[in-house]
Amino acid sequence: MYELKFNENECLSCVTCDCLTKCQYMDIDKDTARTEISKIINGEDSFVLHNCVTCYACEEYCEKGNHPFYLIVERQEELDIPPLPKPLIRRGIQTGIPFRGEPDIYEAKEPALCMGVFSDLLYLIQGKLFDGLSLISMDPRKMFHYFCQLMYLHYARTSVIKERLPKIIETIAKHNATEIVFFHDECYGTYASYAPAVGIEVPFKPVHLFEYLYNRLNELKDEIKPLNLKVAYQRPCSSRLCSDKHHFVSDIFNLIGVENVKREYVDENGLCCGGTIQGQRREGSRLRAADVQQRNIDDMVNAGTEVCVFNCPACFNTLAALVNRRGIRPVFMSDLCRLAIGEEPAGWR
Amino acid sequence: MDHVKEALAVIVGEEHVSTEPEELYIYSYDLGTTEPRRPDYAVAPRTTEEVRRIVELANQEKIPIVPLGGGLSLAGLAVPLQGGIALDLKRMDTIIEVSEKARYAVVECGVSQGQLTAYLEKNHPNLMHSEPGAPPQATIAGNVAIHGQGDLAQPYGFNSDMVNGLEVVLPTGEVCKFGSCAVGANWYTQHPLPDVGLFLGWAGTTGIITKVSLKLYPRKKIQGVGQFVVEDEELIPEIIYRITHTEAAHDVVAFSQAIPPFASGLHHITINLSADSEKELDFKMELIFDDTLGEYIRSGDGGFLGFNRGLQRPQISKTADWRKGGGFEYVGAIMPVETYPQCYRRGREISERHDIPYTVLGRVIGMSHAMMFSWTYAFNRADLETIRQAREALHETDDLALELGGTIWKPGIYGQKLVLERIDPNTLKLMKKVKQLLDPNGIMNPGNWEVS
Amino acid sequence: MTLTSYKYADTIHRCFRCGYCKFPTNWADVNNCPAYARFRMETYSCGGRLWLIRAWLSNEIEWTDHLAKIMYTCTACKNCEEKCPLRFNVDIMNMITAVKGEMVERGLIPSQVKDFLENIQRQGNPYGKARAKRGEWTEGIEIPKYKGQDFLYYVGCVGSYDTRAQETARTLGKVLTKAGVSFGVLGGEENCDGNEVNALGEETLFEMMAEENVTQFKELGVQKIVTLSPHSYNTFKNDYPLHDGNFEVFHYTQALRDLIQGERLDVSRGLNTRVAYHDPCFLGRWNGEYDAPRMILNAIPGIELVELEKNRAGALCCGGGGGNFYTDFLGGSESSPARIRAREAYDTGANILAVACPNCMTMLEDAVKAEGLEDKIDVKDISEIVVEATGIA
Amino acid sequence: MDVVVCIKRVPDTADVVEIDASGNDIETDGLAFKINDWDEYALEAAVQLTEKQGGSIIAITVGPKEWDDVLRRALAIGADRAIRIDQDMVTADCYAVAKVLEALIRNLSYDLVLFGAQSEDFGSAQLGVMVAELLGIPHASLVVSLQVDQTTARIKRELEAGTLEAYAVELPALLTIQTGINQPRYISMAGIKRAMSKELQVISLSDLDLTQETLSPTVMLEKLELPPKDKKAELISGSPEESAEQLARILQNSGIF
Amino acid sequence: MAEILVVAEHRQQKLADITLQMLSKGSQLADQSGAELLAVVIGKNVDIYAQELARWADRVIIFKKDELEGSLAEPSQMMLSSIIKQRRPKLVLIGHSSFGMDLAPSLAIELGVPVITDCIDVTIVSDNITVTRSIYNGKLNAVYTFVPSETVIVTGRVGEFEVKERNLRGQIEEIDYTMQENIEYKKFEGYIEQKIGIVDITQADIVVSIGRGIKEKENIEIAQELAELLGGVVACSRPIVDYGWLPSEYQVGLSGKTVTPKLYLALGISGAFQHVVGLKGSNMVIAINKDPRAPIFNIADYGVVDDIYKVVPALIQKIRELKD
Repeated sequence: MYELKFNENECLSCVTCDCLTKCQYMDIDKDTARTEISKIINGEDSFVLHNCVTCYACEEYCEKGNHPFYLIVERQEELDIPPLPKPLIRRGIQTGIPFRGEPDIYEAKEPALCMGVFSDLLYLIQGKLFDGLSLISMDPRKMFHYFCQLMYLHYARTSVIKERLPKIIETIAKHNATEIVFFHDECYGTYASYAPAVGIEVPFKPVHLFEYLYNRLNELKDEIKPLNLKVAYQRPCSSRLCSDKHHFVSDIFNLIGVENVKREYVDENGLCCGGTIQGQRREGSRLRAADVQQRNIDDMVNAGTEVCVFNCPACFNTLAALVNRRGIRPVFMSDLCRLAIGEEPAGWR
Repeated sequence: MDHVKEALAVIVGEEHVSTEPEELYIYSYDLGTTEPRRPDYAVAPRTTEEVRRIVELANQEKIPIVPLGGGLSLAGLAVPLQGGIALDLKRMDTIIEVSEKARYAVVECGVSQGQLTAYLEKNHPNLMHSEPGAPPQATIAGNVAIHGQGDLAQPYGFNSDMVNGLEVVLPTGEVCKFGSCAVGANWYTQHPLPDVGLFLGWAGTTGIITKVSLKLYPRKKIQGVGQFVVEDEELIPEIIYRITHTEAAHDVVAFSQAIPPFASGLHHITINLSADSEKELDFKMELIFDDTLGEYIRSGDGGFLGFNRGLQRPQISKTADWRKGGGFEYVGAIMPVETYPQCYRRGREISERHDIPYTVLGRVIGMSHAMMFSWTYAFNRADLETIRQAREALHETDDLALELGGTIWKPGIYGQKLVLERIDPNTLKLMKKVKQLLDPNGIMNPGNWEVS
Repeated sequence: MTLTSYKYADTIHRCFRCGYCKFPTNWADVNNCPAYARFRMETYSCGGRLWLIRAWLSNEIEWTDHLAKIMYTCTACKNCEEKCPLRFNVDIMNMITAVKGEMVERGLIPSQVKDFLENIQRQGNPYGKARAKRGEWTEGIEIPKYKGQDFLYYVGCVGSYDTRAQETARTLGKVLTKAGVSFGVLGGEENCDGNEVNALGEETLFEMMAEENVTQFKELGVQKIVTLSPHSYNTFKNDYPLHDGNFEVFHYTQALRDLIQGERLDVSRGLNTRVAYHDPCFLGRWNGEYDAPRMILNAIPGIELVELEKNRAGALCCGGGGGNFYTDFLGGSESSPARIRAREAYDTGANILAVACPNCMTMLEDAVKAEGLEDKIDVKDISEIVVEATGIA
Repeated sequence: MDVVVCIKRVPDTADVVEIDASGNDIETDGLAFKINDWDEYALEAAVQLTEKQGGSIIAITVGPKEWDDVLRRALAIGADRAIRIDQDMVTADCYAVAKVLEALIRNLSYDLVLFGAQSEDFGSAQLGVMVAELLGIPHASLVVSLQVDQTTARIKRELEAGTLEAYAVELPALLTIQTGINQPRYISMAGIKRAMSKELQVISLSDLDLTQETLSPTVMLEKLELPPKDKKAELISGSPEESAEQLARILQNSGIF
Repeated sequence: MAEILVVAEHRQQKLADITLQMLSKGSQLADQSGAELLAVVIGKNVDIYAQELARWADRVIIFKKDELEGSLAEPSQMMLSSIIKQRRPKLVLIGHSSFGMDLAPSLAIELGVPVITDCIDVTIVSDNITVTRSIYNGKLNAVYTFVPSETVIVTGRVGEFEVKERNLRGQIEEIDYTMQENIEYKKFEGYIEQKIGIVDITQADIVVSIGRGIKEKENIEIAQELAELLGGVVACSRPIVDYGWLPSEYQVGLSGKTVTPKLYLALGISGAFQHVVGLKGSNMVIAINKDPRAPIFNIADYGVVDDIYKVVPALIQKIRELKD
């Protein structure tokens, strides 16, 4: 069975305890942090396990590259402290079951791009930027064969991830691509961070979508017309699993000439879209989510944001309508880049 | 050309009557499992007067008439069981009047649900009617003629309870009006005059409804759907009771289905809300999802799945493609809400026995006064065996509905028989009298509700 | 008879006949299937057709003239594919074209379709007019023959022969000249593009025509084509590549849009009027080009662009597609789609009904007259509107 | 039932026909050619016969190479083989053509010989009957209905004023076919391509032991001319509405209503 | 003295119009060329025609054969060839009718004489016979002469030759001809009469007639509408019947009915002669046709070159307006 690689000593000897002290959803001072962490490490109950909104952020906060979040989630499962009500967990777990036959396996040419479970968003990867990519998981009926499963961190079900992920990796690997761009950075996080963390082997090299976009944009540099828009970026939880790639956001913004507005909830302080929070078991979760969203969007508005840029379709689903109502245009990063090279993405009209 | 066809052509014009094998083929089919039966004529009239003359003719010639609107009843109610004239009423599609202040619409019988919805959205954004989950070409008149219900059933009841008045061509050819329109020009109320119950629910066996006045209801600026999920079906009646108690919801529907897998073994309750302001919306959301359902969330037995603004138009026909088969049929029964758990469990058994992925749904009618519970069976039109399975399952379900103390809604022939076997003998007598009085020659949709 | 060859035998039963195929994008009526709007019997709806095809395949019904007519009343407008909620919807057009193909193979087609195809075989145009006269539309104006210019301006049969459409063809010629575009026409050497032939199910004939055209274009060194008709545009863009004809194809509205945006065409003179734009099926639903024509109209000062109630993907077809501009199965009634469309246009209060397709032009202009609306609303091609806005005499 | 069908290639005269320089032929440049309308009905009749009771169909014609296309078409319609006598006789008189055809048909086995009742171009409506006389077999022209058993053809001829007359004609016989006897089927391009594999035989006059001399004409075409426009309609011009207006007035003034 | 022979045609106790037309032409030619006009009539109790024929012909020859029925092409050929061999007329005139089409070509072959069919004019100038034919569907005329021959046969187009009354008293002679063979190979089985339709177009004062230009069966309705509006009937040309869009009793023309209305309104009719002969008796002919070159315009009083769908609805509307 796969074991989470977590260095307890390093954690216990940590002076900052950023993982919990930086948490934006729990107000925890250093001492409390230290005691609660040791409880968690020792498999004892802790309010952290009950109040965690599963935003992934502590994976990033931890300077030591330890995996506090993965640990929290494993403990939640062991101690049966599910963050969500039972029916939602069951629903979530059933969602990942493929039911429309086997995927057809074909040789993917380099470079390849995997849509994961977003096969019906192919319209987001049109145009010059994506020319010549060979696609994996294009058929919505088969997409759950390519489902990275990491979503179950929100459900405190790492057991499910560990059980299903190897088969998924096997399926993707069958396409024989050594380098694969992942449409969703949750997939990227899975293969770049989680799988190694629990010792699951990944036979291909995951590439972050933004890294790919950044390089393509450089190739197409002379076609770029600066967009001169004021944008805010909605950071998805999974980007906390690959903060080393986060710089591409501002790199791309610079390249396409948009202004990344100065605001409070940016980069490390980014706020969760609330999608997962609103359904949580804990008292008042729905209103808590609403409040997080409210603060997040107020912050964008106050910073004069014109466009809110998304990477994660889930964030988009929860926030797009809300930001729109506040006069901010929601758009996916890929569409924004297409706009910059003079294309007219469907998502823009 | 045979003389009946000639006579029909004189009434509706050559183009709108056909005896060609193609038209007869199409009009011989229902979309469900009912065996086809060819009509002798397919006729599409445009006016009440044309309908009247057709009925007169049919009486002289003793030819059955089977009226149809969208032809989507699925229970075979529009299949000409004894041949005759398939009367396609979709050309009678004028929206005659909408009264903003008195909140009603007068429509011809061919006006489709979709047409009225679109018309109101465009011209009367503050009004809506109770739209059924059927495909949008289902007609208003067809729906009231079978006691349909729509997405306002929870607060306001059956669509046939929303009728303000009718114009009907009697089987003997007289045109009658019922409700205030019978006295004055206004179609604003059905009462206090003698009621129109002789036609609603009779599935076109006592006359042809040519005009309907339908009640409209306030449509608020913000519409949306919240979803709540539970695992234990036993909780559903109580939850529904509590939600309806808030009087803050529109449509309340609980469903469970084998496909897609996420829904299997779970019960989704969709709750339509509407509000004119964010304030009103927040209030209603809090009232329902926190104050009323909060305790289920905290106990971990129920989950809030989120709230989406805007009403998704139902695309029930997608069900037909589950087996890549182009067909499904369901038994809809009007059941006490308490029976939801048995309805679900027993229905699921039936499906699994006939290895059809199960699909069950209960839509609340009135303040939990009843629910329309549907058991849906998909089949593959190209595979007679699956059609047979579905048909068996449907019949077993008809039995089940009655066994559980319910009544079958728009039953097909088999269900009608079951109902008539159980119905109070004196009621049956009265039905016979009514039928004989109205339709002495038995030409109206014969084979259905055969009480004599 | 059994159609063992019928390609969709194992999917055609999947139509539930729920009727979405009849609707516009909103649900305002059930008239967005042109044939159903005209005849209002279930048989003429897309669902009816699919069920009848299946019945024919399974010998439940015999072939009849009436069945053939029902199939050929389909104008290939693609509204059904647009509206059908089921997954097989992408094949609906092919299902119907394939059955037309079966009828063509057996020679079981209505006399009008027979005439259409025989005229094409004989004279290279549906009207049966002399092949030699194809170039006559250029008489009386300065329009260069194609010899290696940047663009081949392809006119098509309707533009070449229909007197009204000839005007449009000439006007567009003027505009392109005025904008200094390097282009030429084939005139008498032009051949039919075959789009309708394909839609009528005469696959082999179409292939021959496509191959001939491709050869001719290549010999002449054609690389970019601008077409008058969306029908030509569609087949050049989507079918010819299968016959090894890969050209850069533009519908003229796309070309004019670029010319105006690139300030090579000055429309600043403007035009003070109210315009409603009718989306041609083969530009809109078939090729997703809804914006170019609107951009042109919006770029012209003084024009107030109003939308028909049914527009873009929900537009009602003029009834001229799938050869019906010639075979005219849908004509001769108040409920002919073109006449419904004319009334819709009038209801917008527009003074001009703008079209971007010669077929729509002829269909709708006749309809406007049949409706007695000719004093109230003009049918004009976008090129004709542009000409006025540029002030070319 | 073996049927010989004789067909002709004619110009598509949908558009105006012009007289050429010589003055006694037409300008053929830019003209499209087709199978004679009446002959298509004859072929369809033959195909329907053999489809019902078996047998073979031979399509024949007299003309130059280009005429192969109508024979190909005949093969596509359903002829089993085709024979072209390689001789341009477009301007020759019917008598000569009749002799050539007779020389060919005489050596074929047939129960029935079908011609179109007339040709679209010259329309003399005499060739078939001449050939019958030369072959010495019974004939009937203007046939609008045809049923055949082993020995007899039951036919209906079209007379004037809507009257028909019925005959029983002994086989072998020659019939000339009038339009409306059937609905000729459409011939798909695929069908025409398939027919390419069928046998198309080309023979010369000498193969029939004929010489130019034996074909000396009995009548001479002196010249072609445009018909005198004896009486031309007064043309009403203007928009449809204007013309309608004028027409309505004319009708009213002449007391039609 | 030289002779011109006209073959008289009759059916069901009636002399065919074409016969009088041929006689008229024949007698005119006879006068011009100083020849005698000979009329020959063959068949069952044909003596009833003798007097009438004698009004045109100098000599009437009767072959009375009461066993003969039907259109008689074969027996006629026998008797004619015998008499032609014996009298050597310079010109034999036959109508280009269903009878003439069956007879003339084979007669010519049997006699080995030249024949030209379907002529619209015949002239004799200093013994040279010249004929004119209308070809390419009326678009061109062709002028023909014959190689020298004692006898030539000409068939004349129905309706092309005006009937000019004459009042001769030609002598009548009956020849008793015994047929060597009786014709077993072609048995007459009777006439099939046109069933009279619901409407009898021959009796109508106003005829709205439609041709190929109507394009689509359903569009017959607008013609119907116009006809009803004018209190007339709908008729048609051959293609409409060939398409099976109207029963044959509605057909005007050679093989259809002959009409003599006050108004003949031709919608989308090109005007092939076979059709035109059927409407010659109309008081006024108005033609609406897209093709300016349509021959119908040569015989119409008024013409509109336009699409019938544009004009006819407008016309209906205008008439309504004018009516009230």
